[in-house]
Amino acid sequence: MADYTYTLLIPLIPLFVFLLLGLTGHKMKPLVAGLIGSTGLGISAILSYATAFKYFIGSHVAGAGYASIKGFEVSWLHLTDKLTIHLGVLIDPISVMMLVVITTVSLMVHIYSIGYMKGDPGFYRFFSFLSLFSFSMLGLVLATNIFQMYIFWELVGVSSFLLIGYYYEKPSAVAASKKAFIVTRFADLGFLIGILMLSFNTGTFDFQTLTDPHGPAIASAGGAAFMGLSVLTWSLIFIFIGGAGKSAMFPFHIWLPDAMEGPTPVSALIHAATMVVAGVYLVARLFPVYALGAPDALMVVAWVGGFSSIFAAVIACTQTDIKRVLAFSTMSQIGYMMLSLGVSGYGGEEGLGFMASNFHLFTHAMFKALLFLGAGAVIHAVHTNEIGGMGNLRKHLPITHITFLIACVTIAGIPPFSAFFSKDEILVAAFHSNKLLFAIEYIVAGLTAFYMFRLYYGIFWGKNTQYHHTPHESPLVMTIPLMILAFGSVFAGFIPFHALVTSDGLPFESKIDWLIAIPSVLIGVLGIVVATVMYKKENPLPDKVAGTFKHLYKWAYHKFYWDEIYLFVTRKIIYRYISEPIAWFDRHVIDATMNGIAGITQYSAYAIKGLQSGKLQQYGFVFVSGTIILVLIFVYLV
Amino acid sequence: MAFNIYDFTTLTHDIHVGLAESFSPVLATTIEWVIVGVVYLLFVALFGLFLVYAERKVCAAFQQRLGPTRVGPWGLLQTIADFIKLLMKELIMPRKADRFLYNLAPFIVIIASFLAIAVLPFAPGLQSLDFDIGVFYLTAVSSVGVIGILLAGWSSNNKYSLIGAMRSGAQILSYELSVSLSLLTMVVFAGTMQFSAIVEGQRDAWFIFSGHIPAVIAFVVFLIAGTAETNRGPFDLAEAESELVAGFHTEYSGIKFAMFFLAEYINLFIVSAVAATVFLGGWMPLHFGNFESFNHVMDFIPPVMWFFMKVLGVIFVIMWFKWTFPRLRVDQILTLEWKYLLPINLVNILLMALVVLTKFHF
Amino acid sequence: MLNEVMFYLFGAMILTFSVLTVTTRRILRAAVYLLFVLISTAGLYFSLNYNFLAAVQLTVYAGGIVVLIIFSILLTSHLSERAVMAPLKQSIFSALATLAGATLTLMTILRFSFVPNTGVDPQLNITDIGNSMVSYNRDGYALPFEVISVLLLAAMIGAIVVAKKERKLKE
Amino acid sequence: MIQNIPLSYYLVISTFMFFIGIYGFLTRRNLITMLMSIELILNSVNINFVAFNRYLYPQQLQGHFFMLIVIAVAAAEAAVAIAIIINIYRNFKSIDVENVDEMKY
Repeated sequence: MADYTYTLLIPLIPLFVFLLLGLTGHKMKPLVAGLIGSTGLGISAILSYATAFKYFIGSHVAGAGYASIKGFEVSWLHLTDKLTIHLGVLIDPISVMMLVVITTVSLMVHIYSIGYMKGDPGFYRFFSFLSLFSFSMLGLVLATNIFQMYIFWELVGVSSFLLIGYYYEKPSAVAASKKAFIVTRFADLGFLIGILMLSFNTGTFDFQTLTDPHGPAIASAGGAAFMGLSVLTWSLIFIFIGGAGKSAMFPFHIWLPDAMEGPTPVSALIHAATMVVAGVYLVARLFPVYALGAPDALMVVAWVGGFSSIFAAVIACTQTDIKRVLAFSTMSQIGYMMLSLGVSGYGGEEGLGFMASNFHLFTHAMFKALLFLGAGAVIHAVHTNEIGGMGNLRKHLPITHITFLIACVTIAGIPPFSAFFSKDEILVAAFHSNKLLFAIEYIVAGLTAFYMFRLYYGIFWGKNTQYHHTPHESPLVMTIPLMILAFGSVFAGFIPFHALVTSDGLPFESKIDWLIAIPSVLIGVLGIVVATVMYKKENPLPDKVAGTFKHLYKWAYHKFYWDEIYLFVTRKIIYRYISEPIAWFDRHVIDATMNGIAGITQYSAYAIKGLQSGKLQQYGFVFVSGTIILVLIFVYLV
Repeated sequence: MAFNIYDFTTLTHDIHVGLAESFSPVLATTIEWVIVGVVYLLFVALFGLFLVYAERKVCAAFQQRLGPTRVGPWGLLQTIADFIKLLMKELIMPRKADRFLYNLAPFIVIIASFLAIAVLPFAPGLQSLDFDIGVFYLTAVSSVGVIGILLAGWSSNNKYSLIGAMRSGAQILSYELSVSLSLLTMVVFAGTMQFSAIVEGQRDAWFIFSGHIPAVIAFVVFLIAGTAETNRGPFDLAEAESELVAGFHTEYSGIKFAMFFLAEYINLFIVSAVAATVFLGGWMPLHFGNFESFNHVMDFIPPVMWFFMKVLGVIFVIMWFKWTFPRLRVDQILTLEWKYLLPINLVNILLMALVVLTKFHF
Repeated sequence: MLNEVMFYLFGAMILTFSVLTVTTRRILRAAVYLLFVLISTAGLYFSLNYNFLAAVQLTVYAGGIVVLIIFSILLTSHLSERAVMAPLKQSIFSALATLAGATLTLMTILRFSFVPNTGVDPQLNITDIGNSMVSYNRDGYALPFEVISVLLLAAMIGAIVVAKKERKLKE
Repeated sequence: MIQNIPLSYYLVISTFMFFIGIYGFLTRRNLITMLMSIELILNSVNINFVAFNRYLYPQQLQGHFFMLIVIAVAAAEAAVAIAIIINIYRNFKSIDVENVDEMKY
């Protein structure tokens, strides 16, 4: 078995960079800080590629499965003999794949940020936060046990809080960061409960033990504990709540659109490729337990994913802020991945969904990061987020235009671009499992193509908008990452994922099912055509359509009023009927007791303060006489 | 023992035994005390007179004058005549002075000096107190003397006296530090605080030779600080005639003035004697390593002679200071002590400790 | 015999001058009486054959603290000043409390018969004291010695800081 | 040589000295004389230490070192107290303890 101890460096280098920049960054020139951050992440990326090469190709014996290896492990908290918390590095197909995804996207974002954040006063702060985030995310995917994962899970939450609230002078950014933090924390509570239930039930935190098909976790699957579901099922559902919170699944999605207040590279990093797929990764990490031990929990995953994907796709069609469109698109795509995991079985061909989900995760990271960075380039050029303020930019931003188009075509699922392959696998998996979900995904595929091209035409075609100053192409440091990612988006689909990342580590054969693929492509093309008709030239058609479906449009535009529902529940119900009585009790009973004690003390102090006359000799006299009396009492009388 | 014939140990022992045999123990001890007291008193009075004469002569020599010549041969009886005149003068008491303290002050000063003399070894057997803490005792009792000066200045009800006393007090307190520290340096070297043991330790070589660099530094510091301790020029601003009339003893006359006057010369003697004992071998003769014949010749000079030769030599040096250097200002005096002598001394102690530890001495 | 004479002499001096210290109305005289008390105490130590302690008593108390006190008296009061005595009531009450305390203590002391260890006549030499002062063994006092050094340094700096005249701004 | 004088004599002397010091502390109005009373008190304690050391444990040094420590503390206390007194004199133009009662309630 190969030695993977050096993988420890992959998360530690960003940590070191974070400390370096955080402590000494204010003395550096901005460019130096940016270069240090990018270099650190670059080294991590190279190490990740080396690891991936060594794991998948270098040390692999043909025909055998990919084993799960602990590259490094140390006992961190030895609480009791039975309760010991380890820290370590786990190397297996999905973690290696995630390493590649995270370091690649993060590196691109670092390089891009050097151009995008130029002139910002908090330049070094931004890069140190980016490094902290990369560290947390890498630590999360490399976790050997669920507790370590939880630690890094929270670290990811903190660093995303810092990054979303980066423009802390802006009240909306502060509100968005708080919202993201609170919502995900709320979901993490479910995760924690799930961890406690699962570990109490199985007696271990360790992933290898948990996911062992013959291990204690799966053996404990039987029985019904509550509402007809077993303890294992409940614990997995709770864990999934945590994953849903981070991955912005319905109903915890409300933080995602607001989180677009952060700088655009942050959106690309956090909300496209890394943090939001943590939920997917979590489910994938525990997939054997889900698949073998709790199919009911897996059904929950599938339906939540499916509903989220169509829900988000409908909203995305109506939004006008380009980053919000992309945010809902992300949510929709992650719904895809969740659904794919949910319909998958364990082992061999059955595990097609698992493979497809990870495949889609991989390709999605590429094209969604590309879309976000492209959107960032556009925003950089025109200084607005609204589609209404753009138009006809293709002449001004040629490189951005081409790369953005590639990404749009990719996400629409047109062959031979990468998403075609991954999406096709998902559809196949859904087809074999649940026809209703399959139908939903068809519709979503069409909607996706439609809203992406609506966005594309809105930005690069359409009306001739007058700009204050002529938009110009971004500097090379921003366009090069776009080109690299575009390259990835185009060709990532040819990676033989079914031979590399599978549910049980063994490769299986998979080929494109044209009966499913061709209709999906047609639907995608249909979406593109509709969008072309409606948005390529300025015409009244969109308004007419919106008028026809007035109510639906209004609902979708307001995101189906979910924010308002949350506000209603918290303000009108929780505040009024729970918090306010508690506050009243606190103020009028607890505080009053304390105030009463203080008042009594004060009163008695006023009463006896005359004794403190400031006359030294009086004190001395009292002291001496008191001592004499005490001596008299204790020596002679007692 | 080559200088047995000059050893007073047998003499003092015989007296002690004789007294003890003829009287009861208490009476014998009392008589011994009286004898010792009278001897010291006589010695101090005579030596004081001699020092006054010597100072006048030395001063005259430095100023290319003749000094006293008329009374007695070479003016030898001049100071005696002066002394008799002083004794016969009227005792003046300032009005509103604190009578008790005014009378007490000269006694405190002179008693402190007498207490200090008691531990000095004049010759083998000529030492009344041989404590194992001799050096420490000497600094302890000599530190009491300053109180007398302060009392004298205060109780005279005269602003010049008060200013003189304050200056003198500040000066003596400060320089006491340097005196003690330079003595401590030599204690580190000698390994004992007993004066007889210190003298005994210099049988082969005086400490100023065997302790080389740190000992020489300590000796110089001791001479400077000792001069200041005795309120002598150039550190005599406590009684600077041009500013303060006569300092703390402005209002004193007759025998009380004589006491202060005498105490000053006793202190001069004490400082010189301590310097001679601690640095220059006390009553030990000068010996040079292996020059047997030279050493033998030296042994023929009696220890008492050696002691007084050394003491007078040091006294001459201190008088030399007085008539050579101009008087210092009060801030200069304090600066010299706290900014130069004290740090030098502290470093010097470390140096000496290093020398002792590495046995880098003769 | 001689020792007894010395003891009673010193004891009488201590008591007399102690009383004088707290009753005289001239402040500087009080300081001088205090000096006599302290010197008598040193004499007591000499007669107990504790020369080192006596010398310490002389150096620190007589040469240090009393000089300091006299200096401060010289700075703060004038020859003709007479100390204000406490009101009669205060004096009486204080005297009563003190007498009660003294009686109580004396009763306690005199009821207990101490058995002196007369078998040994200690030949203390200064080397032993010095060695145990810097020794860190069971009977060593290196730690208290260091602590006291630090305390003295702190007190010295504190005294300088407190007594320093604040520089007034030039108008 | 110590047989003729009982230990309690020393204790009697120190007791008187102690309470004379306390009387002085309670009645003297001048801060410096109060300080002197405190010195009396400390000195009486020292006599006790030394006497106990000499009579009861003549071969040990505890009493010695306690006395040395008390003396060092007394010196430190005197230095700081006099610094404070001089400062008080500077501010109040008096060192009468009755005038220094600004710190009351």
